[in-house]
Amino acid sequence: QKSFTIGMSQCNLGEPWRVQMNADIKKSAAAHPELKLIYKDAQNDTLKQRAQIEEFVAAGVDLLIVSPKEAVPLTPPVAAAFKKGIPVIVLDRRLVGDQFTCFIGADNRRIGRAAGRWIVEKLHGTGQVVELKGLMTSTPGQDRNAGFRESIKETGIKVVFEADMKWLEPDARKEMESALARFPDIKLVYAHNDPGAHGAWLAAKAAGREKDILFVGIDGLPQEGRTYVKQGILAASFEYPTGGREAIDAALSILNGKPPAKEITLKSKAFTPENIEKGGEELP
Amino acid sequence: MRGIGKSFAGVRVLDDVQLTLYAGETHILAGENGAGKSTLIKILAGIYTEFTGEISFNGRPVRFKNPQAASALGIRVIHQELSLVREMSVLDNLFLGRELCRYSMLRRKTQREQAAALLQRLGLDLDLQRTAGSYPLGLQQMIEIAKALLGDAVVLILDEPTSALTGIEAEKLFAFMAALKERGCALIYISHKMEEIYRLADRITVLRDGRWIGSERADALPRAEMIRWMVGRELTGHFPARPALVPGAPALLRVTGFSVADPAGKRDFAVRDLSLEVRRGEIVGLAGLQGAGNSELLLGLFGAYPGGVRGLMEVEGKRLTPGSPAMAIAAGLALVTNDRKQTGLIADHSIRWNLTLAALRRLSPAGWLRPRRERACAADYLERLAIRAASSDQPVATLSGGNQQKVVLSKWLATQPRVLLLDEPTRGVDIGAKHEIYELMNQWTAQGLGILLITSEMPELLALSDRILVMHGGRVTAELSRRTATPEGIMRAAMGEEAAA
Amino acid sequence: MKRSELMQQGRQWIRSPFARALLALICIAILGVIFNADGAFYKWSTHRDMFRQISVFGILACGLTVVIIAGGIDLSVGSLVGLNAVLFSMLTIHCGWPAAAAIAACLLAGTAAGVSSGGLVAKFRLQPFIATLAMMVFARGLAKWISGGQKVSSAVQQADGAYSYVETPAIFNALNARIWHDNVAVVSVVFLVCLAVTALILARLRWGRYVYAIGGNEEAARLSGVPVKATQLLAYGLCGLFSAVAGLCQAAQELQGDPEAGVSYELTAIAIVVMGGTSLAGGRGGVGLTLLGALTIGYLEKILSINAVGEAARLMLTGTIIVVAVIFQKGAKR
Amino acid sequence: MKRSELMQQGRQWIRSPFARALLALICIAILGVIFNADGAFYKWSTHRDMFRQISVFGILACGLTVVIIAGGIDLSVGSLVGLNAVLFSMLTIHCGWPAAAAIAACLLAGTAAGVSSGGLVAKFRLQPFIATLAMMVFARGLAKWISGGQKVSSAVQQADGAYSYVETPAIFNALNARIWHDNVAVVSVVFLVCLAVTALILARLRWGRYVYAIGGNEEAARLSGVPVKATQLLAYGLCGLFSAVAGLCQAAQELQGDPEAGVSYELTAIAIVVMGGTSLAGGRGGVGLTLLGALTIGYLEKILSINAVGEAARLMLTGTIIVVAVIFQKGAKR
Ligand SMILES: Nc1ncnc2c1ncn2[C@@H]1O[C@H](COP(=O)(O)OP(=O)(O)OP(=O)(O)O)[C@@H](O)[C@H]1O
Ligand SMILES: Nc1ncnc2c1ncn2[C@@H]1O[C@H](COP(=O)(O)OP(=O)(O)OP(=O)(O)O)[C@@H](O)[C@H]1O
Ligand SMILES: [Mg+2]
Ligand SMILES: [Mg+2]
Repeated sequence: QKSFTIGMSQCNLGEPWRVQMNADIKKSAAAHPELKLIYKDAQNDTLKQRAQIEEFVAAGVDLLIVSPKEAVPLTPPVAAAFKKGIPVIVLDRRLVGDQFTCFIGADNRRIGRAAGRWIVEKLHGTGQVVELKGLMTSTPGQDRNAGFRESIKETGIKVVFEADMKWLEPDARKEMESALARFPDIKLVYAHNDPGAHGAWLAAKAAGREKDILFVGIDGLPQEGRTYVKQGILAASFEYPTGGREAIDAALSILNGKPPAKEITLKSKAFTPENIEKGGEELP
Repeated sequence: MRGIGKSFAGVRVLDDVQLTLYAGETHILAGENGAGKSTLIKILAGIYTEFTGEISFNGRPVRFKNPQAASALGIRVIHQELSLVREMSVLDNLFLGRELCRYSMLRRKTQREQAAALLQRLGLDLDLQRTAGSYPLGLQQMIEIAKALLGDAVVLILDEPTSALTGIEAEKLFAFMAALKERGCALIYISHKMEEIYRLADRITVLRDGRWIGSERADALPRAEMIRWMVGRELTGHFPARPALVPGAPALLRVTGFSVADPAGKRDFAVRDLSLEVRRGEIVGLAGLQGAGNSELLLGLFGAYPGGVRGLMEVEGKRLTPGSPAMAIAAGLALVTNDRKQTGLIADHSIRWNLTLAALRRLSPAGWLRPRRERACAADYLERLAIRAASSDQPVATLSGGNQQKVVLSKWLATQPRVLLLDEPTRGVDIGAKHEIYELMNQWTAQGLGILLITSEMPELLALSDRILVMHGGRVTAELSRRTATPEGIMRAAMGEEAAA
Repeated sequence: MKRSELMQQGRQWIRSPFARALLALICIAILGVIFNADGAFYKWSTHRDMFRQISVFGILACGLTVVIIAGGIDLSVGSLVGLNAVLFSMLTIHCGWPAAAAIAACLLAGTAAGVSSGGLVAKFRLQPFIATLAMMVFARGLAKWISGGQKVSSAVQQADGAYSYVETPAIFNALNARIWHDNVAVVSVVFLVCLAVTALILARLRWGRYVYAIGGNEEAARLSGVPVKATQLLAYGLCGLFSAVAGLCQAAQELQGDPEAGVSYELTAIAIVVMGGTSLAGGRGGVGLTLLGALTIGYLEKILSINAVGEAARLMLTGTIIVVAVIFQKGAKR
Repeated sequence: MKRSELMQQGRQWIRSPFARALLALICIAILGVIFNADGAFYKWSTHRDMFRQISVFGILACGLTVVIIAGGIDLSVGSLVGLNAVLFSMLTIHCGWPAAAAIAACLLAGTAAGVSSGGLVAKFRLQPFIATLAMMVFARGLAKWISGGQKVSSAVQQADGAYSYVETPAIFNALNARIWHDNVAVVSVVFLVCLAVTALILARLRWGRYVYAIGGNEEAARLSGVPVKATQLLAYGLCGLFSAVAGLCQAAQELQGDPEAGVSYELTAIAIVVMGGTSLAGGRGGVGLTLLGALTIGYLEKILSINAVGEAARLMLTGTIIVVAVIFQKGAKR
């Protein structure tokens, strides 16, 4: 049987979500011994990722999976690879234009909107909310913020305190402590990732107020968000799927000459204490 | 010590040297700059551990692995280059490496008491808690000496201890040395000052070019013979004769009402309302004890304390505000400081870089370096001042102390100054080279330079100066002419007695 | 006479590093009073939480103070926090070691890492900056390697890939708790203990004197019989030990071991040391000042946080205020 | 006689910093030959790309070499890369400035930032580490502020929130291109020019000698008439200027201005300087060695990358190899 080499360029492995993505890919690929995967990690450096793509092209891989750090700067190298006839699957973040084979990703803005809607419903349209934002120079942070704000517009939900916790749990805890010191009547914390929500919970617990506040996070990783929901720490976690399994599926169909759709939008799920045992509930 | 040999990077600096030291004697180690004296005693003190030959101590062969091992046998060293930790307090410096401890906790009270007692015996009035670096060089040297005297020394090695001391402090040291000798302690003493050597010596060993020339009882080795051993030729006349001044020569440097704020911040002023004049071709000596303010005067004139000085200053008739050393250099001043390690040289850099640094504006007027000119200038001074070095690319840190001093002098001559401010210019310089420097000073003054000279060596001061100003507490207490100056008169004025000359 | 002497003393005291550091702290506190965020600055919990937040940095700063006084620097402390947080969590949660054994193992590991850096400096004469930079990179790699890149928490992956949930060991909650009627966080107490230990070492032990001596003038110290290399080894070892302590505190506060924990903590910790007036040139400083430095940085961050200042403005203000605060110190150096 | 003299010279040469740095590089290259990743190491494009990747770091290292020889350090270079990348993109893409004007403005901005750090060091006598740490935080904040936290690219947000795509200015492509029959990246040429300028300054200008002098012994230099403060200002200013150049190159290669660009680049750049054998103690070193240092780090990263070494192992290997390479240098320092 013919074997294929797939190059996988991950933009960084500092975030558990991306570690999970690699793990998902690995797990799916394990079922297909004809696939040989090479993983590279760009350490959050755009230019390193660019170099990696160039290296993969030079090494002549059969297919490229790129989870890009940035859209604009990584468009040209990916386009160059694509023009050379190497199929490219773009995972998670978009590139500019259409010089790639297939894009697989979830929509952060949509998830933010869903979270917002869920929150409006849960709080019956009114109450003080704290927003702990992810790194606001990154697109996921910007989108999770924008979607959420869309949904709570013109409701009684008021964001009384917002801070950039840069995806980091200790920072989230720190910021939440400040929020708690200032506002005695916080109803809910919306954090852009689950560790952020967990950090906020730790702060509230230390202040003895964890029972009065709901915590909502995003990502829904099994060992983080879903665990926290199961433990009753989070009121909800919205899955941001890694697309690892879908990427391998797409790769197989491309390599077998049956190109998939140009764009695959991943469905995400909401995990709440009520549905966690059933495996979550798909978002509309 | 027998058959001692030592090389640095393939260059042999000691070859088959021997030294025998008896209890209760003062043994002088003499030799020119770079003869290898400091190297020899560093071997004895366990600092250089790679050498050939053997050392026996009380009849037993020893080979020290580190300074602690030598110290444990009672071998104490006062090094040529100060080895105090400037940031630490006097007390901590005194006990450094030999702290009194109980379960490795410091016994601070005992330490303080012992230190206070020692300082009192030495007649030093120091604040034990002040940092050592805040004291002037001479007092730092005294702290260094006190440090070596703390505890029981069996062998005390003094490498040019008096090079930064005034007469009075040196006397205190000599008295102490005599007491130690009484107790059976053996002393090795290195100095370039002939008066000291013959006052203290029981026996003398002479090194030349890293080789042992001879050892002899002091009373059996006349001064001229010893000098011949050291330099390998006769040296006539200790001080060259100074030509008479041209009468009515114009003033090169005129200072009126000059005050310098005390840089240490202890008093208000280090120099107060001082006036002086240096004429063309004249050497003006500045005498004074520790803290008289004469070093601060030179630094102040040179622009080292911008904003800290008041008064009028004229160089060759032109007003000069002492704003920065660069301005002073441009105006034709040059300052040889008394601490070549801290303020004179950049130890890691080559001789050439050090030598041309102050004159760089002249040597590269357009801002572009002119390597060939620099080389020529460096080569010229290496020859003129007979600096012992492999090449001008050698780092100055690897030169012997005296040769380093010559590099400092060269550096300032290279600026082609009109007025030289010299603070202990012959510090650590050997007798032959001193002679050369004296002759050079005569030469320079003959060419029309003016010199303001600080020196703690009375004979040097008396022999070289055309006029002597004695300072005390930041003021001039006496002005003596060459003819009227006597050591006693100078001392009296230096102690603060206003004397009319 | 008496009065002028008093004034002279007063003037000297004002110039002392301690007074300067205190002044900087007071200025920051005044800022806090001005921007009190609707009175949040006046709540005790604000100060308590500030002190908790700065504790991990403060513990690192204690070790760094020693290394910096010894004339070195240690950039690896942040990575060691991550490494030890992971190690501690692995040992207690996955391997089920008793707390005491796990703590001992971590302290040992931290010390070993510190001694290794120290060995590179003392024995191979590497520049501290580069030796500890290498250690920083290496320790981060090690943390990722032993944790497999994932956070080590009470969610334990089974052989089949599913997660099972174990109880968080009691030691985590114990370290994460508050004592004295809920008034002081345990990690803050740990910080104070580290501070006291460091102060004792620096002021009272012979070895403390050696630390100052080698930082002030290594050559002179050597000539005076100070065991320079051993002193360096001990200084870096102590710094590693404190990093391990900080790692334990970090893990306890996060209830997990994050291999990314402590990234760039070294910069904050160094800033604390310098804000306290300890000179990076070595030979001068003390840990009492480090406490003031920690409080200054802690309040600065807290005030920016309770006022919900935006990220960009926060960074610009932090930069500016660090400079202003350190300029207060400048009179203290030479 | 002749032969032993030659051998003596040879032995001395081997001990020179240059030879040591070269040796480290050669060792790394041998590693590359052993782990050649199915021949990828033998392709010219690998070397060309390595040189392109290291160029931005190399440019930073040039400026840092000057500051470090002058006895200082500059931690702000990474942030200045981000700031200038943003500024350059804003000016060319959003404001439509001509390339020359935008470049001039950036170089000016970088120099101004450098001179500010220098002023803190020279005038207020702050320790360089802390002054530039503050500048690092401040400049990062400024970059985020002027960019509004967004990447500044050819995707321009309209008033209604939608994105429209404008043409990327030609200067970006010009800087991002390769010349000499596609054999050398333009940014690499920029690096070499910076290197040559720095070498010229250090070896041939009087000011270069002053840089060495103040790094060797500031007090002695001052008393020799060296304008210490001006020299410091110029050194930091030059470093800021080079950071701006690096920022332009970064923006051109990314085709955008990222306010997060250059995070922790300063550490790599400092490692390059030190790998080249320049002492962090100041007064010694040179930029020829910095080139060797850059190649060493560049090859190290490239070899790890073409062999697709995993993250944890890569960090551990990097730490180890930095140490080993610098130990090769140790003979060079005193
Ligand atoms: N570390 C070193 N590396 C290379 N050469 C050295 C080193 N130390 C000393 N030398 C050389 O060894 C020789 C002897 O030096 P040493 O310091 O022993 O002279 P000295 O007799 O004490 O002279 P002085 O009276 O000037 O102090 C000199 O030529 C000096 O240049
Ligand atoms: N003070 C000096 N000491 C040593 N060399 C000097 C000195 N002054 C000048 N030189 C050397 O003399 C040569 C000419 O120097 P320069 O161009 O400065 O001319 P100058 O000032 O007229 O000196 P000179 O009177 O010696 O001609 C150069 O090689 C320079 O290195
Ligand atoms: Mg000597
Ligand atoms: Mg001439």
